Amino acid sequence: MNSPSLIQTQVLIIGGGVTGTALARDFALRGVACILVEKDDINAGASGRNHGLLHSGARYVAGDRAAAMECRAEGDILKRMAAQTIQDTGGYFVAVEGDDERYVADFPSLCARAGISARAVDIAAARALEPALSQRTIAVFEVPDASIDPFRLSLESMAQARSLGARLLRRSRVIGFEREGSRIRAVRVLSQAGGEELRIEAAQVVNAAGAWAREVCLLAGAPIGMTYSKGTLLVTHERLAGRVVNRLRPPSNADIMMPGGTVSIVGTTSTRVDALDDIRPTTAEADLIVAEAARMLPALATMRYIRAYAGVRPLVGTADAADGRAVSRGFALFDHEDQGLDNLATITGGKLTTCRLMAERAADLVCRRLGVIRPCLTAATPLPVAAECAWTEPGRSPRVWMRSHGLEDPLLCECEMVSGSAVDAIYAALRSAGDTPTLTDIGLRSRVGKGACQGAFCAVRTAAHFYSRGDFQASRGIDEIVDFIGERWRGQRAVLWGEQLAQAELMEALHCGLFGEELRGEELRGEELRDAGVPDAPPAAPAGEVSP
Amino acid sequence: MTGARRDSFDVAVIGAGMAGMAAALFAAERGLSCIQIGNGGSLLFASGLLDLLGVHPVAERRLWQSPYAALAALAREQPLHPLARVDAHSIRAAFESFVTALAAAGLAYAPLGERNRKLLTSIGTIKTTFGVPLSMVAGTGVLDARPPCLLVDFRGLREFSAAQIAATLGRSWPGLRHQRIEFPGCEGAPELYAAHLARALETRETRARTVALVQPLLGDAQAVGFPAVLGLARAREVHAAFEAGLGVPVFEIPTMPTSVPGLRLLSALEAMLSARGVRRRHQASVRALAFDAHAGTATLELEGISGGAGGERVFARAVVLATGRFTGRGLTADRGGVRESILGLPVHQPGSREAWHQRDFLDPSGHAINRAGLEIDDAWRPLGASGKPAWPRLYAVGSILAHQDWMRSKCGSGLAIATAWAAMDQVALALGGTGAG
Amino acid sequence: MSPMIFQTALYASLVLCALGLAWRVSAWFRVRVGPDARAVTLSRRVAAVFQGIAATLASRRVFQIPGAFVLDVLLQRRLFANEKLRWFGHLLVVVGFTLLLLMHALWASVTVKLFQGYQPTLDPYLFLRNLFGTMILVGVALLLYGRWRRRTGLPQARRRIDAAFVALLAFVLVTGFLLEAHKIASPRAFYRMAEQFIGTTDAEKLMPLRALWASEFGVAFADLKTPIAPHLVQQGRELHRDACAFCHTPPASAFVSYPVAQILAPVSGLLDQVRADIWLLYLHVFACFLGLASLPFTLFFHVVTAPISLLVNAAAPQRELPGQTFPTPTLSSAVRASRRALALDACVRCGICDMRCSVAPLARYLGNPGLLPAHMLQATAALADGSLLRPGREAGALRAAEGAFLCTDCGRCTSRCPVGLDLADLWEAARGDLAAAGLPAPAQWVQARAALAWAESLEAGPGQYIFSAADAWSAPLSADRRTFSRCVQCQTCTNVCPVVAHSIDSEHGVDLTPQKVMNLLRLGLGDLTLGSRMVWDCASCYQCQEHCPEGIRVADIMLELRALAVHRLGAVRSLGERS
Amino acid sequence: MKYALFLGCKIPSRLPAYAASTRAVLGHLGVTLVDLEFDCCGYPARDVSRDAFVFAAARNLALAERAGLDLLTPCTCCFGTLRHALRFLGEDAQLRARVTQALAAEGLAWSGTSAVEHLLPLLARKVGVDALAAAVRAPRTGLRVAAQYGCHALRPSNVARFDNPLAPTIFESLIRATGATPVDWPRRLDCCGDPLHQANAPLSGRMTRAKIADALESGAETICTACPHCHLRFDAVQAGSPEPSIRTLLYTQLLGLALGLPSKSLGL
Repeated sequence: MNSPSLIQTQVLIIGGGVTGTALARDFALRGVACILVEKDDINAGASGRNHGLLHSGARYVAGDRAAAMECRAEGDILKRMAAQTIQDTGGYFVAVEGDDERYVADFPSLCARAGISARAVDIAAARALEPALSQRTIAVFEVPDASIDPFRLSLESMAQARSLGARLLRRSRVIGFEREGSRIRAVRVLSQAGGEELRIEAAQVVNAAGAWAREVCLLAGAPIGMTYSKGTLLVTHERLAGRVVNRLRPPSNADIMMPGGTVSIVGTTSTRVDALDDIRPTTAEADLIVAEAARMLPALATMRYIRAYAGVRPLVGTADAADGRAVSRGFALFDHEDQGLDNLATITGGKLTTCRLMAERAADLVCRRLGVIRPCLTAATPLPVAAECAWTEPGRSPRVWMRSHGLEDPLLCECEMVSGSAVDAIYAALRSAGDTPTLTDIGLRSRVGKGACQGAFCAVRTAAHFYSRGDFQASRGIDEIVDFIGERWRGQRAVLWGEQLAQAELMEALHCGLFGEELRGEELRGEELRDAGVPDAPPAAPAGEVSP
Repeated sequence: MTGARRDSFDVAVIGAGMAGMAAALFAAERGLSCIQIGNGGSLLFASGLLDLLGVHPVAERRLWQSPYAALAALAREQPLHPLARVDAHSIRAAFESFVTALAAAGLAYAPLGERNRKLLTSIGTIKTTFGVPLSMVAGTGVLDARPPCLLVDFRGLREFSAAQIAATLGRSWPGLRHQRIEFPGCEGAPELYAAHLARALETRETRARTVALVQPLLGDAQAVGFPAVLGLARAREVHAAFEAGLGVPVFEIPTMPTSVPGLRLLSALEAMLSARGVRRRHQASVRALAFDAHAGTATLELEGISGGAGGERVFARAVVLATGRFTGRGLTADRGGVRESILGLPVHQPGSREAWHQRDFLDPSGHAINRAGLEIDDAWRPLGASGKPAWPRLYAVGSILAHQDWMRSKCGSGLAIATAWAAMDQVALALGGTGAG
Repeated sequence: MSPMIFQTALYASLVLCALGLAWRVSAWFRVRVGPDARAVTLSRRVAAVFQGIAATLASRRVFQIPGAFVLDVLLQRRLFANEKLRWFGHLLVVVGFTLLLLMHALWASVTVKLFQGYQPTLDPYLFLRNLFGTMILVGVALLLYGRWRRRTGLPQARRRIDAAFVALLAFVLVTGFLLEAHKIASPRAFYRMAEQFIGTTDAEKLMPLRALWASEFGVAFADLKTPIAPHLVQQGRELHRDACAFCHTPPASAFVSYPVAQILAPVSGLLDQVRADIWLLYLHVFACFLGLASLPFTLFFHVVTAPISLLVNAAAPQRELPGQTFPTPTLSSAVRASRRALALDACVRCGICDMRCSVAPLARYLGNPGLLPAHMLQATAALADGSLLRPGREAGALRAAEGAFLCTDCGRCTSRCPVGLDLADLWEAARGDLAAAGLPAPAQWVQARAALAWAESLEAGPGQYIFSAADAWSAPLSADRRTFSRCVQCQTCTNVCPVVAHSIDSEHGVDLTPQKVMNLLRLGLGDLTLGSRMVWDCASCYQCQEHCPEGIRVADIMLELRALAVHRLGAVRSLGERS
Repeated sequence: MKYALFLGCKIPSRLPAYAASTRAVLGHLGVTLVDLEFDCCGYPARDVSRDAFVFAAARNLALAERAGLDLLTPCTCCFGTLRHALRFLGEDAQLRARVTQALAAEGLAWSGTSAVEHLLPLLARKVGVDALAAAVRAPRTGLRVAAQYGCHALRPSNVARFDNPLAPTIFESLIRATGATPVDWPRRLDCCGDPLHQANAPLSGRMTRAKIADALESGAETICTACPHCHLRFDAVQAGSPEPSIRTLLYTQLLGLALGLPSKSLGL
């Protein structure tokens, strides 16, 4: 194969999650040229598989006050600088009968010490505002929690970075480092799309691969200590509460329900995992969450769930605790100088709320190394709104569509009411960046497939839409439908009971019963059916199967 | 002045999917008085195609040209499969009887014959099926011969793109063209709905205007395919008018729900049952089902029925469960497991929910939960906890039965029609009526 | 009393009355009720009316008028058909009043000419005057009783001036009786007559006559010692025969005044000193003049309007308003315009229509009298004179509008109206005016804004995703997630919806479909549905609900959402908004 | 058979022929009709207040109960409304309590003992199609009639309990009984458009005209109705319209003619 093409830049960022994109923006604002390589897509990892909580910090006041105060400070910054990605819903901390009364008693003072406002709320008043709260509620405190849309945050950060010259290489996996003494001369990247290989020469390399940071470090020959904690969340069919509802007790399973726009998100679990491949929610985790969360919000016991998802928290340092909760949720920045590398930095750990700060710290280090003196601007520069990035906000599409009603703008996704024009806008934006957008890309950047039907209908409509616009050719559509639904399936599988099981059955009746997608290999060859004719001739029994 | 109403019947059929409809039809044909409870909703999801058996074994994705050969193989290899319990003769009789009744109700099917047919689907895959409505049958020949052919779609009918089918099959079918037209009278409408188009086409004027739009696009096409929207109650006339107007064979391509062929099937079946005096209770469900050993009658408490105090009570000498699976709500699944919805009959099912579904949606071997269902004895009677029939004259038919995966085997209609036929033979015998002729 | 004052007062009140009448009658051509009326000019209305009259006189229908006059106007058969008791009460008042007017008020110009030697103090006049007065009092009492008996929870239509008029009528009668009673008992009156006809006021000389008048004519002489010697009475009788009999019969036949006189006896001397005879007379007469002058503006005016309305019915070509006791006429829009204006004046607020109104139970349950015809008529009048839309009266206007658009046009009010008003026509006109004034039916005012605009004006906060208790009360199905959590997005409801089917070209398109409405509820965005065309265009044909494979009560929810919208959008609605 | 006749608002004021023909026909068939002081069925209030609508309906039902009679209505819309009220009263205890209280204030009570019956099922099931056919003196042989069922008679079927909502046969069988020929027309179960004639007149018009066109295209000479709303709707739309029109006939009139009753008594 011919020698890989070469790209040169100042800084190479590895990983397109909230930290990586925040880094790209940070560098771009400082005028530092950078390239971001992402093995999959924006927020494909933990950044896109969390509950989207903008922590007030109250969750950590007991265990980790530093983290708590960090959250409070960063939360305030994001509320000012990235307002469009945040719904300031406010949050409740709720204790129910049987919860640790001492913890409840200490909570207000602990919050006060961390500088977090926690107002005691009359239980009846709280239940009037949030009827879903249990009758067995014994204490309610109001805290400045909010919900944040991590996809929009990353997409818009990247959009601004790009507008300032940064480059994004999606579906490009780092496969090796070329070391030269204490320096990394180049990073070898394999683009999954074309299968072509790239050499990227950068003065500095930042590893922001989140959970995959350890693998990247190993490739670079500078191992770090990390553990993985898998967290699973469930998505309800309807939104159950207006505010964030936290369980007022030490961090544990199923202690939060987030308002996810038009749905509620219930979680989370925390289990140690050692491998990162094939992380998916299990039925056991779903059961655990439903049983536990229903004590705080009884309706969750009978609620219809439309999907589950699981992400991996990168935890820095090695803990023995089985669930990894004991390990700090603070972040870690490695300069790798003790490992004899002076142009690699690794930033990992931490949490969504502190992603900007993580980027700032890492960028400061890199800039110091580059001799760039310009300060970080992200704490004072509002994140510009990018129209094509706004479609991940739940409940927005219907409004926009209703405004454009009467124009020829059909809905492609009925559940979340995403219109053709929205899909076209996303498609155009990706196209202009030289991408070939897939249904899955559209799904990540919009609400398509996020609703009750989980892609059963909208995947078909969207594919038909793209064919009719001439965007799809050949038999690609079927593969895309299959990929899209397959990806959705990962999340559905764990919550398939009751109504959602009926929904899934309908999906299979359509995609297998009618379309026969599972047979497409056989069918698309369009060759003769296999059994040769004579109706009653016994067909050759397949090996290993003996008729009784 | 009304209290709780009281009615007695030979047979009560619970469920109004394909199986329930077939059961009610066959009951009526056997001279049994029949009441049928439940709305025909799930028929709206039907494609109008009558599968018999297309794939076996599922895991091998093996397609069959002769459903009867496939059935023979199935009988040998999976004796517990409900279709393995019905002999080929009965299946032929059941299908004949079913499509004859449909034809009488205005929904004509192509002669059944002995072979499966291949059809285009709206996303460009090829579907193997058995019973094909006349309005679609031209498509099978076209698919085999692949002559120059035109596919037409309507802007605004979101789930159907002729371009998609043409592009998907283009490589192996060079003569396949596609054209998009505006549906007459709906110009500029952002969204169109299949059923509305179907009904609009029942007026001569709209029909003529549509044909006039397609006529100039014909070119060398030897057949024209449309989404399945060519008429509802007047489907036969609409299809005939299109063929006459265009001068070439015209065929419909099945679409995803809500499908017009499904609506046709529903109204044809309802008309068929009405004509045969089958009493129907739509939008109603059975709250309770009790059996009186001595009187030998079952008592059905209906809910959802209003008017007069006390709802409604129905008495029947035999009861047929045709309540379907999860979509039809014959089976109820909660986190703990699956149970039969009305009587809580034991359900054959995988051990834990983790085992219900494969990790990949399209896993060739299919999902274990789809083989869950009711176990029955040789007389189609579901077994109770004791392993004996739950009640001497309680029968179960259709997709609620265990040991089958109709979605993967492509045997949905076959399962419904064949099991209904066989079970109704048993009902007739038990009630001392006439067996199947 | 001095004739001068009397004359001037009389003519003044006559002039006032005439002016008032002119003003009120002109209103029949000026006042505009109904959109079609606005298109007709005043002159055309006048012309049309006269043409109508001419046409009637020329036609055979003219012969129906006398019969109608007797049956409808004089005998009040419509009232008779409705309620016998009130018919009788009304009859008493009419007859009593008319006769009293002719025989008593206009005695100089009527009675004297008809009956030789008429004297108010002679029988039978003495008796009749009391009889007629009593008839009126009893009649009024019966009418008031009837009104009291018909009371419901809701206020009855009334005007203050009506009450004032009734009070005035009563006052005239009471003062009349008092005056008569006083004159009977008054010694001063006796001496005045003695001087006039016998030529002496000497008490001794007149002793026999006084004895007689004291014992048989009820005069209350303070100085006459009782018991009175019979021989004196005997002498008095002769004196009486010569001097008084020709104009005085014993007043005992004045069966009201005479007892009153006996009651007044002890104080009659005192009353004489204060000249009660004079001021009672003034009160009595001027009360009558006041009644005369105010006639065009009081309930009394119906003696003009009711006959006209009834005769129009008789004269005009008939429209058979079926199932109805009496037909109503079909008229040109010009004439109808005038007739509506007339109707506003002719209504006597008897409340019979309210009693018969089909939606009266709804009015009671909703606590909104605006649904009832008599109130609707007053609202219509208020709308015509602009007072309904005055700032600060929004609540009233809204109640009136709600009422007008809940009317089912059952026509019972029209068929029962004792003055024969074509109310069905009036309501149609009123609804037109309400709509034009920005108070149309809900379906219209909701469409004044797009669904999205409504949703934004509802100012949904973070709690937007949860139905409030109040919402759940008026829309329980919509508030319960179990109602639609079964939805599998299959689009069946939309596919069977005739509204969507018939709205499928872009300019007539509905904004949502049934499935989208259900889905927005599922998404917790119910506010987006409240003002939607789909919800308000729903034909409630129940195809969706019948076909839903999941048994979701789509149509029931649609109708719920309308009720919810009326109450939630109504709260943020700005008046004068029109589609 | 004895029923309290519930005419509703439209029939007396706008379609007296329906009242007349109903009385004539049922009288002839020996069904006794009693007139009570009924008021509006409650339908118009459904857009404003669920409670008020149920109350108005329940009040009428209570009046029938007091008279110890089942309630018969020839108006499909009233039929649907009254049946819906029964459903809501049956399923919502709090609503029932509120309504009961309001009724008590007027000295009335609802216990659900009076049934609500529509004219057509009464004729088809209680009187009996065969009995009708036997009573026919002047069969309307050859007359091709399109049966207009009317939405609120059929749907929702679990509330109306009228006939199979997707494939009803009752009206056709009644038409056959008169000797006439029922035609099969695709839009026979569609809405006539009347409920929208105020809210959205153009839409309402399109719906009505679609039905008329369909009836004509299906070879019908007459649309036969059993609801004042449908009936008046067809007439209103056809009045002064240039488009081809079709005759409308109330079923009671069709039957009356077949029974040989004088047309005057049928309001013809």
